[in-house]
Amino acid sequence: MKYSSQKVAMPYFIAALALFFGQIVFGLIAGLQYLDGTFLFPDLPFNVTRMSHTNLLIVWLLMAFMGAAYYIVPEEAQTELYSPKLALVTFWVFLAAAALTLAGYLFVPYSQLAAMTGDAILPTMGRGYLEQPLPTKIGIVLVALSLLFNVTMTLIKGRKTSLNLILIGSLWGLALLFLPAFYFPDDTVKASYGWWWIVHGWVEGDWELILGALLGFILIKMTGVDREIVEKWLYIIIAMTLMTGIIGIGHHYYYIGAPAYWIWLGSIFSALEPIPFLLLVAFAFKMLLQRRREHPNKAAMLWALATPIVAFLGAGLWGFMITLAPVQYYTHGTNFTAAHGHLAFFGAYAMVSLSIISYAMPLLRGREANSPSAQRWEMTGFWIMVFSMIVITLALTGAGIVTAFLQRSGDNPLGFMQVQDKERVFFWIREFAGLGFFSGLLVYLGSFFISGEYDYASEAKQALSA
Amino acid sequence: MKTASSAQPLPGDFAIWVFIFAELLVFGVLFSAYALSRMSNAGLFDASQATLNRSYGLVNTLTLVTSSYFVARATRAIRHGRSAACGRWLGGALALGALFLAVKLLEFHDDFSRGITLSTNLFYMFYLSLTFFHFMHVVLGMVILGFVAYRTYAGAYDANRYTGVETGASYWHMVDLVWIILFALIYVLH
Amino acid sequence: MSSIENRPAGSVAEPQGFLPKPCTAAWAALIGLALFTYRLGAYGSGRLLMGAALCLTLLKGQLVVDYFMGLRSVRPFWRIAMAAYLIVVGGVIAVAYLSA
Amino acid sequence: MQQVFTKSMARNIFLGGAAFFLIIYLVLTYDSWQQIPKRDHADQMTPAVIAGKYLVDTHDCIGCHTINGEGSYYAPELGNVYKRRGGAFIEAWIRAQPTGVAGRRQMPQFNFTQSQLDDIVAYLKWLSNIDTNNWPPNIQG
Repeated sequence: MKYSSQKVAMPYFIAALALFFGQIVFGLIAGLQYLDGTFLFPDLPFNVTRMSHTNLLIVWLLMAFMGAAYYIVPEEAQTELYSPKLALVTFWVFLAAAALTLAGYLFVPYSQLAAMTGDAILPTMGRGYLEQPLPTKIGIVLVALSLLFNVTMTLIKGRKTSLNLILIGSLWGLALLFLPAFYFPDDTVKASYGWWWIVHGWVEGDWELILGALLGFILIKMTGVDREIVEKWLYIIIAMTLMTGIIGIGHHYYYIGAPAYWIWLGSIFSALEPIPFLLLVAFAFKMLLQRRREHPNKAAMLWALATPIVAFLGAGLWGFMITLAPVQYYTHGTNFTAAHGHLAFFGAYAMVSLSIISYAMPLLRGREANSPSAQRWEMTGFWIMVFSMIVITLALTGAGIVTAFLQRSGDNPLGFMQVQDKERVFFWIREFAGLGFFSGLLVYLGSFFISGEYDYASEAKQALSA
Repeated sequence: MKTASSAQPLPGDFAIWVFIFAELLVFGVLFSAYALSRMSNAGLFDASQATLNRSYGLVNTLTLVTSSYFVARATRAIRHGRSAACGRWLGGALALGALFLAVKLLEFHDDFSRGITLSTNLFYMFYLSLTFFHFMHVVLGMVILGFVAYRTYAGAYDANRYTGVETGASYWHMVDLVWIILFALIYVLH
Repeated sequence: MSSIENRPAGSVAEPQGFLPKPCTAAWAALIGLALFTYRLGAYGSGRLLMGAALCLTLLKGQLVVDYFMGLRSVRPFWRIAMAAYLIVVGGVIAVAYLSA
Repeated sequence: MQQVFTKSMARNIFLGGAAFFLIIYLVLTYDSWQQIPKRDHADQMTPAVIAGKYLVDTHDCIGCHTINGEGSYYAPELGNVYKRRGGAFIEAWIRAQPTGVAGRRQMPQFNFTQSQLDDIVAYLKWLSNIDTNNWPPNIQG
C-alpha cells in the first residue's frame, strides 16, 4: 500500500465478507426449503429467502468491486484518492441502504413493500435480481455516481495507466448498464429482453472487464511482470469478451418470445464466449511462469490462479453445455441453469473478489503477507469452498438433467412436482455441499483472526533446515 | 532469393492476422450454419433465393474484387516507395468500397420494400444477417483503409516503412475473400 | 513501427517486359471466374453445375489469398492454413448440399 | 522487422470490435422491437392483462415460478399454465393456498379479490399465446 487514502477500501472489504456470510446463510435456508417446503413458512417464504440470497450476492460483489477500485485506482494513478471522506460516506450510505432493503424483504410482505415505496409511480419491482424497491435502486445509482466521480477525479489528476482506464471504464459501464432497471414495460417479452441488458451486460460483459482488471492488477503486483505485457493481454481478453458476448446475449432470447433469428445468432456467438475465459487461464499461467519475484502471499496467488480456472469451468464449460439452442430447448429454466449460475458467479466474481481481498487485506493491515499459519487456514478454506461449490454444481446439474428427461421429453412427461420429488437426492447432496461450503467459509473467515505477519527470516531458516 | 522470400512473416501487423483468423472462423461457422440449415429446407431456400436479384450480387463481386486489386496495387506501390501512387490506388479502392455499399443499400431497400425482414423465413434470416454482417465489415474495412490513406497522404509511409499499408490491405482482402464465398453461397448455389 | 528493410528485393522487383503483374493477372482471372460463376447460377441447377461453381469459388478464394494477400511469399504454413480453411468450409457446404 | 502485436493495436481492436458489435446489436434490437409486438400479440394486452401483470410482479411470482423459463425453479412454469390448467383451476388454486401439507412446498395466501384474480388469469392467458419458438417442449412446462 502506497497511499494512505487506499485505507478506505478496508471497510468495503469487511462489509463484503460479512454480506457474503449472510448470502451463504440464506442459501442454506433456500436449499433446505427445497427439501422441506414448510421450513420457516410462512415467516420466510422461499421467494424472500431467494431474493435475500441473490441480492446479498450482488451487494457483496459490488462492495468488493468498490473496495477494489478505491484500493487500486490511487495506486495505479500514483496519487491520493480524490476524496477519501466521500468514499467513506458512500460506504455507510450503501451499507445502510442494503440493510434497510434486506429488512424490508424480511419483515414486510413484498406487495406491501411495493406499495410503500412508490412502485406504482415507476414500476421496477418483481424481476429477478432487481427486486429492490425504487428508493434502493435510486440509492444504488447515487452510490455508483459517487464512486465514479471519486475514481474519475483521481484518474484525471494522476497517471493514466491502461489498467486504470479499463477498470474505471468498466465501472462506468457497470453503472450505465444498471439504468435499464428503471425500464420495465408492460410487454413481458420486451421486459425480459431488456432485463438481459443488465444481467447479461453485467455478468457476461462488463464484469468480465472488471475481473480482468482486478486479476491484471494482482498479477502485476505479485509476479513483477512487465506492465506492458499484462495490459496488452488484458485488451485482447476484453476485446474477445465483447466481440463474442454482445451478440452472445442472443442465447437468452431463444424462448422468451424474441424473433427466431436469435436462435442462430445467439448459438454461434455465445458458443465462442468461453474463448476469453480460456485466454484468461493462459494469461494467468503465462504471467506465473514469467514471474520475476516470489511473493510471500501464497494464499492470494492461489486465489488469483484459481479464479480463471474455476471461472472457465463455471462460465465457459457449464455455460457452453447449455448455450446451444437445441440443448437449451430442454434445459431452459431448469436447475442446470442454476448449476451454471452458481459455479460461474462463484468462480468468476466471488473468487476474484476474494483474490483482491486476499492480496490487499494484509497490506491494509500493515504487512506484506499474513503469517504462514494464517495463510494455511485461508488456503484450507479455499479448497473446502471450491470443492463444495463444484459438488453443488454437479448436484444441480443432475437435477437439471432429470428435469430435462422426465418433464421436458418423452411421450409421457411428468408434472413439475412429481419430477422435483425424484430429484430429492440431488437437493440433499446440494444441501450437504452447502454446509461444506459454509464450513469452508468459516475456516476462511477464521484466518483473518490469526495474528502475526510473514516473517522472512524465520521462513528462510526453516527452508534451509528442511 | 526464393528461400529467403518464403521465410517472410505475414504482411502487416500480426495483430490484424489474429483478427482476420477470428473473423474467418466466425464467417466459416455462419456459412456452415447456412448450409446445414438448408439441408432440411432445401425447397424453401431455393425458392427464396430465386427471388433475389443475382445481378446485384455480381456487380458487388466485381466491385469488391477490383477494389481489392487496387489495394494490392497500393501495397505494391508503397513497397517501391511511390507513396503518391499508393494514395491514388487507396482512393480508388475506397471509392469502389463506397460503390459496394451503395449497391448493397439499394438491394436492402428493394428487399425491405418487398416486405422482407429477418423473420420472413430462415433463408432471408441468413441472407439478411450474413450480408448485413459483411456490410458492417466493409464499413470497418473502409474506416481502416481511410485511416491508412490519410496517413499515406501525410507521408507516414515509404519504401522502408509500410507495415500500416499492409495491415489495412490484409483486412480488406479478407473482406473480399469472405464476400466471394458469400456470393456463391447466397446467390448462386442452389 | 519499425522499418522493414530486410525484405528481399526480388519479391518486389518491377516486372520486366509485357507480361502483366501477377496481381493483375489474378484480378483478370477473378473477374472472369466471377462472371462464369454467375452464368452457372443463372444457367440452371444440378449437382455437377453447383459442384463446379463451388470449386471455382474456392479457387477464387485461393487466388485472393495468394496474390492479393500475398501469402504466396510467406511461410508456407499460412498459405496452407488458408487453403485448409477454404477446403473445410467448402467441404461442409458440399456435404450439406449433397445430403439436402 | 515487423512489430508484433503492440498494446495500442490490441486496444484499437478492443474499441473497434466493441463498437462494431454494439452497432450490430442495436440494429438487431431495432428489428426485434418491431417483431415482438406481433409475436406476443401486444394488441391483446387489455387493461386487465396489464393489471394482472402488475399483480404478478408485485407479488414476486418469479421468486418461485418461471415465466417462459425465467425466474426460479422452485415452482412450476407460468408461461403455459393457462393452457395446462385453465382459468378456473388457477383461481381455485390461488384461493386454496397454502395447502399446509407437511413437507410440501408452500405458496402464500395473497388474499386477492375476485377482480384481481380475473386480471391475473387474463395475464396468464395472454402469456400462454406468446410465440416462444415452440418452448416449452410439452404442456408440463
